[in-house]
Amino acid sequence: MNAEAARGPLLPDMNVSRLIATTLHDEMTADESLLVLGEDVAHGGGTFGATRNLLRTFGEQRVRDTPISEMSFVGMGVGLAMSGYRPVVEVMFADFLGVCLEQIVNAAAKNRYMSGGSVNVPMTIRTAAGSIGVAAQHSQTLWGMLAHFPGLHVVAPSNPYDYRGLLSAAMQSDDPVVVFEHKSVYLRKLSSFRVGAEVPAERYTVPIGSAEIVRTGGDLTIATLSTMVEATLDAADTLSANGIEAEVVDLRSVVPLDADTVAESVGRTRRLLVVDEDYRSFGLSGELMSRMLEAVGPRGLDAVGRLAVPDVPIPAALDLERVVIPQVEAIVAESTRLVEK
Amino acid sequence: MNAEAARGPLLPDMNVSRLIATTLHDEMTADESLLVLGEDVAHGGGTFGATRNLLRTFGEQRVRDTPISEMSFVGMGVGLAMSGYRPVVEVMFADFLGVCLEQIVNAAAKNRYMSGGSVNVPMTIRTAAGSIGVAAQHSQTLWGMLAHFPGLHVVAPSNPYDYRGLLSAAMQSDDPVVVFEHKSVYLRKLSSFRVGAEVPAERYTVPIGSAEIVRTGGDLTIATLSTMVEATLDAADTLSANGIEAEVVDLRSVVPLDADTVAESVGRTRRLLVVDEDYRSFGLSGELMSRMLEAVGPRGLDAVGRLAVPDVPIPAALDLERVVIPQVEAIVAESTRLVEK
Amino acid sequence: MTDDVRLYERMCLMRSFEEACASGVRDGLLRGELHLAIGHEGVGVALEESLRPADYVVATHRSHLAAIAAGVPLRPMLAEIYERATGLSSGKGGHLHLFDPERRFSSTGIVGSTLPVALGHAAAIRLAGEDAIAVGITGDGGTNSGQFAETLNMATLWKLPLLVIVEDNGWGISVAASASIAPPGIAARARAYGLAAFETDATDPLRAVADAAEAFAHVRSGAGPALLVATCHRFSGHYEGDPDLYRTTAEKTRMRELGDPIANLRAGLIDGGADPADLDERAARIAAEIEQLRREVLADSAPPAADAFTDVVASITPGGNR
Amino acid sequence: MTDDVRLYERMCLMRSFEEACASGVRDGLLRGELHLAIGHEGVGVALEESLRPADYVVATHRSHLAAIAAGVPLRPMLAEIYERATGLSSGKGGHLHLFDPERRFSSTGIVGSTLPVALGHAAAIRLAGEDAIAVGITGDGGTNSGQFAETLNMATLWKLPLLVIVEDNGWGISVAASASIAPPGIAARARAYGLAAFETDATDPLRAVADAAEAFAHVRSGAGPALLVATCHRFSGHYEGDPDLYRTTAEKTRMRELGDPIANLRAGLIDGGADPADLDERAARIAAEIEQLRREVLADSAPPAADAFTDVVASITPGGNR
Ligand SMILES: Cc1ncc(C[n+]2csc(CCOP(=O)(O)OP(=O)(O)O)c2C)c(N)n1
Ligand SMILES: Cc1ncc(C[n+]2csc(CCOP(=O)(O)OP(=O)(O)O)c2C)c(N)n1
Ligand SMILES: [Mg+2]
Ligand SMILES: [Mg+2]
Repeated sequence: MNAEAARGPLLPDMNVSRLIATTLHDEMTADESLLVLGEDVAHGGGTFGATRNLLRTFGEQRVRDTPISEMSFVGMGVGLAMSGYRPVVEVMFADFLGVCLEQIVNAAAKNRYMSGGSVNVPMTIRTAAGSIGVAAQHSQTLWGMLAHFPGLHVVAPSNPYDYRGLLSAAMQSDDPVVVFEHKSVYLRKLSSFRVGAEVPAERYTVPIGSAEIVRTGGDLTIATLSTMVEATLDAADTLSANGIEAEVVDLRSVVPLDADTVAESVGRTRRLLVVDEDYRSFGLSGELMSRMLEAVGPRGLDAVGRLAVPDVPIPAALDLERVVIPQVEAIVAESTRLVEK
Repeated sequence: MNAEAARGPLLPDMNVSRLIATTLHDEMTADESLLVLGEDVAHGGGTFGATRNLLRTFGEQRVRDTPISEMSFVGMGVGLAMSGYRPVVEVMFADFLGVCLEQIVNAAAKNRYMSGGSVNVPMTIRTAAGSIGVAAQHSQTLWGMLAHFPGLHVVAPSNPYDYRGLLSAAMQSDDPVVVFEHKSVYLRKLSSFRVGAEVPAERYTVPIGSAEIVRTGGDLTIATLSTMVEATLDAADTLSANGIEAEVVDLRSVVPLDADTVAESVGRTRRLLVVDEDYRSFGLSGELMSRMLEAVGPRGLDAVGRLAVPDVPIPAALDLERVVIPQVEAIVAESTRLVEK
Repeated sequence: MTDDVRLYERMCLMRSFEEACASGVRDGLLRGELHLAIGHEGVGVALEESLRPADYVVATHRSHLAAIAAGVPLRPMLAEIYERATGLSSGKGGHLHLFDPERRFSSTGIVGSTLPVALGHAAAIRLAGEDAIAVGITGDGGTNSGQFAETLNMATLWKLPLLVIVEDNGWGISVAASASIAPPGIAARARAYGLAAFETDATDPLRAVADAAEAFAHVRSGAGPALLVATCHRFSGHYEGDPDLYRTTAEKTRMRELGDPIANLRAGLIDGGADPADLDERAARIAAEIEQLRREVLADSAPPAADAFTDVVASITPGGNR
Repeated sequence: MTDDVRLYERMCLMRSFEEACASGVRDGLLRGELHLAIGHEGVGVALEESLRPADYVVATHRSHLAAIAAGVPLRPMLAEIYERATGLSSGKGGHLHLFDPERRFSSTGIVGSTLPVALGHAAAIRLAGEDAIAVGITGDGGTNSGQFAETLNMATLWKLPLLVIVEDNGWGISVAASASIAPPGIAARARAYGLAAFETDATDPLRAVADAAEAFAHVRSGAGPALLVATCHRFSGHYEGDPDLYRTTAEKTRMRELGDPIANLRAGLIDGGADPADLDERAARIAAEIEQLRREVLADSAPPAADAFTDVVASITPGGNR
């Protein structure tokens, strides 16, 4: 945590969507080059309420409702960013990355490299990820997919303190940063969070690319992110009651992936469980397991496992959704299995 | 190899683009529901010549030049597939997956699941991947990106026998299959390949989801695919001269990933190197290393490594391209390092 | 029963069906964003009157009326919306993803993505030499998606039997069409891509039925693709639970007073001599039937957990499917 | 020197530049698909005459003439095309990706993707209150991309200072525009999205210069976005090395005979009393200068291997950038 900011006054209790709106507001006040654009961000205040009142404060030129033309308004963001502005573009659901991937990965992500460093693309993409009962086309996280492309930073906060700090960091970054917000948090009160519920009123940043150990423990390391951090902390309580102490690492960033922090922990516990709400294969969980293999070597590991969406689309029915999204009980069971190995 | 077909007459020597055209032709002759559509596939015979003469043989209704509207002609393929046809859609370069991802991952890949199995999407997507000096927006492989999405099969052949066999399998599959062809092979003669240069004239299939051991050796397992198989075989020769015997596994399919074959090999060699022409992070190499961790456990491994594009866009200059695309010398060096570990 | 009374009944059924869905949200039985087409019934019957069994329909996130129009049986449809094992997709698709291959009906939750799929159906019809057309539906907001333009172009190029229906309720969530669609507008776009453009006011269902029939006839005749813009109102929020603060109360009152296709037809029927009590009784009977259906569906069980893992792919591969 | 002779010289320079690139392919020094705009010089000068330093330009895969028109210095541009350390991007971008932020010039190899980026520049101009416009270029084939339609719509909605220039050479690789663009065509599309549409024949460079000036003036006046369709011919194959079998020899001969903007202007100048020998001498001098430039560039070194790893992101993060 940023000790400086943490000493100052705190924000009153509010829900996370308002926290995001507040953060957007504060950064936009501090830097006139910041803009917000996307579907329903202006007059509607955001589908999830995360851009409420920005239009009133900053006007149409800086807070812009767009047509349903994701590819082109993301590309417009690229043009704005290359002209000295700092657009914050909202792609309503992460599942819609498929309609705008080109401008993200071939323009935003590569223009700096292709220009030999002469062009920056300081652009934030906010998108809502995760399951809240909206089935296969509106429940994906997909951070593992975007993380595959060099040139992007990818973050997925888990708690209020990080939502504010990482969003501010993204908006101040000179690089394209994709911020994955989890749909389940928008209507939650800050005070309902186990970790990071106290949020400084002053602006601060959480460094992109740094994980945080949110619970210490010597028996195994559980690395996770976004909403799964709370599920994991709940699981850790149960494990603790069973005599197993889990160290829980909140990755916070997918790219850069703070493998050092995880490796340091795994170096001590020799056991790693990755808990991810993205598809299991070809994503974050495999990457992190491999990074650990590379960092501590096979001899540094006693047991490794992962829990993630088991490579099926997200089903609609609640009973099925619960089978494919990692749950507290599964985290407990898998952790126990790894420790007993 | 399919012993049956292998006993019959062989195709004359030709280049791989003609081999692909021949395969398309033979399957289209056998099954009238097969169609080809994409940019330049009809009158131009394919940018890389891989659809030459199909228009003449099958006519406009079955071989269709499309406007530069990838998203919608891929979506059109989905509609055709849902109506009982078997479209083979060409997306000219894998780099253009960003302009049509939505229809691939939210429709083609998920319609079966979302319909409770009542709808199939038997569709083949052919796309050209890999580096031949065309820089950041025309050199990517991206199989690791697509592999992340459940519901798709993903293959990337390395040799003529598999180009024909896997393409036929894709065209006969009831699922969407993405076939990654490597740009460097189109103009190569069948006879120039180290492996699989003999191609049966009769139709046959190579099973999707099965890897092949193309060289046996006891000191380490190198798993790779596409054009990197030949580079790896070349490296294996050098290694052998140095007293190191590499077992080389041609993965052939990315999804389903034939982890069993690799695990069986690694179970013997205890050492794994993954060589991949895709970006290193969040892709195939990490996934395969993790699968091996899961299959044989950390105690089953002595050393693990990977060579892939080091998470930078592909640079234009040849000298730089050679730095980021795995080369024979690097494979030799990394293999040696792993064996000495 | 006159034909117009039949239309009235069909619209009542459509509305009752949507209300049966809405109550699932109120009762906490349905999660996610449920999009209802209450107010769109004029488009629903216009579609239903002109559709034939061999036609394909690809519908949007607001798909229920189109599904009814296409002949999708109500029970498995409602069961799918309620995510039951007895649903069209055994509860795996949910309300955003209705599929009924037998009725050549499908839908998608992604705006704009309906049209290319419908184009593919139109191409299939041509290839198979069938006497049918493909109908691709979009909202007004969806006409700003690149897929709209791309699809229209190809439909004209290849003169495919595609009818694009734009359910123009004037809003894409909170953004008014006037703020998202540059003039001269949707019909002009269709013409610029070479389609025949038809327009109708679907708050007047009889007019909508007639105008749609013309558009269908154009496409069936082989004259090439067409587009029909059908204006209507969305009475509910964008989804059930949407506070809908972007529209003024006055506006919402006005649209209900003037723009209700069912009330409008009812008034016309009464002007023509129909007995109001009879009409209301018909509506009540239909509502009761749908309520009965809903009860049945609620008694159906959820899909078994193991179902989560099936139907991902059709092929069986030796080592599993990943 | 009259103004028209100056235009003639500029076109000669553009062509010589492209030939200097072509020779790199012939000599095996350039890999990949090099797209040249030989035959497009009428568009090149039309752009050059109207562009001002504060204007933004986003160009396509066939970008060299646009870059020259935007004032990008030739030496680093040619060096980039030859992938040298002295290039605009130190050899990392290559011929498909020319960037010169000082001249507000960029390009992309992805068809259609130029236009949204140009739209963003236009929005930036508005925000900054600059006296400038943004120019987004596409080929005729690119007008079938969804991004074309999406961008045009937003440009009109927000009345942004965007000029879309369509270099209409009648082909997208092997597909004729007539087989990919449904009638009524590109200008009609622009109008349907509310843009002012201009058309010109860029095989007649004087006419193209004048027509482009009008289109630029429209946008500069604040009257809203516009689109200019400039017809021309692509003399080379789609890329250097393209066998170009989809066009008949007769067709290719005819276009060279009638549709060469340089030859056409030369003929006009001679008609107006210019000395052919003088004109040829000017062309030869320019060709020699460009050849000299090429020699210099060839002497430049390739970028050092370590460069492959730099410039991926701007931020420095504690544990590296992945
Ligand atoms: C590509 C895409 N972008 C955004 C959304 C989110 N979304 C769902 S419905 C909708 C509005 C659609 O408006 P319109 O097409 O007019 O249909 P209506 O809801 O009015 O029936 C939006 C933006 C989506 N589903 N897909
Ligand atoms: C999205 C995308 N699809 C396909 C291509 C391959 N491609 C490069 S240029 C080209 C033809 C473009 O035609 P046009 O826009 O008319 O430009 P021209 O080449 O004639 O100048 C194609 C299909 C691409 N670069 N990007
Ligand atoms: Mg609408
Ligand atoms: Mg062209």
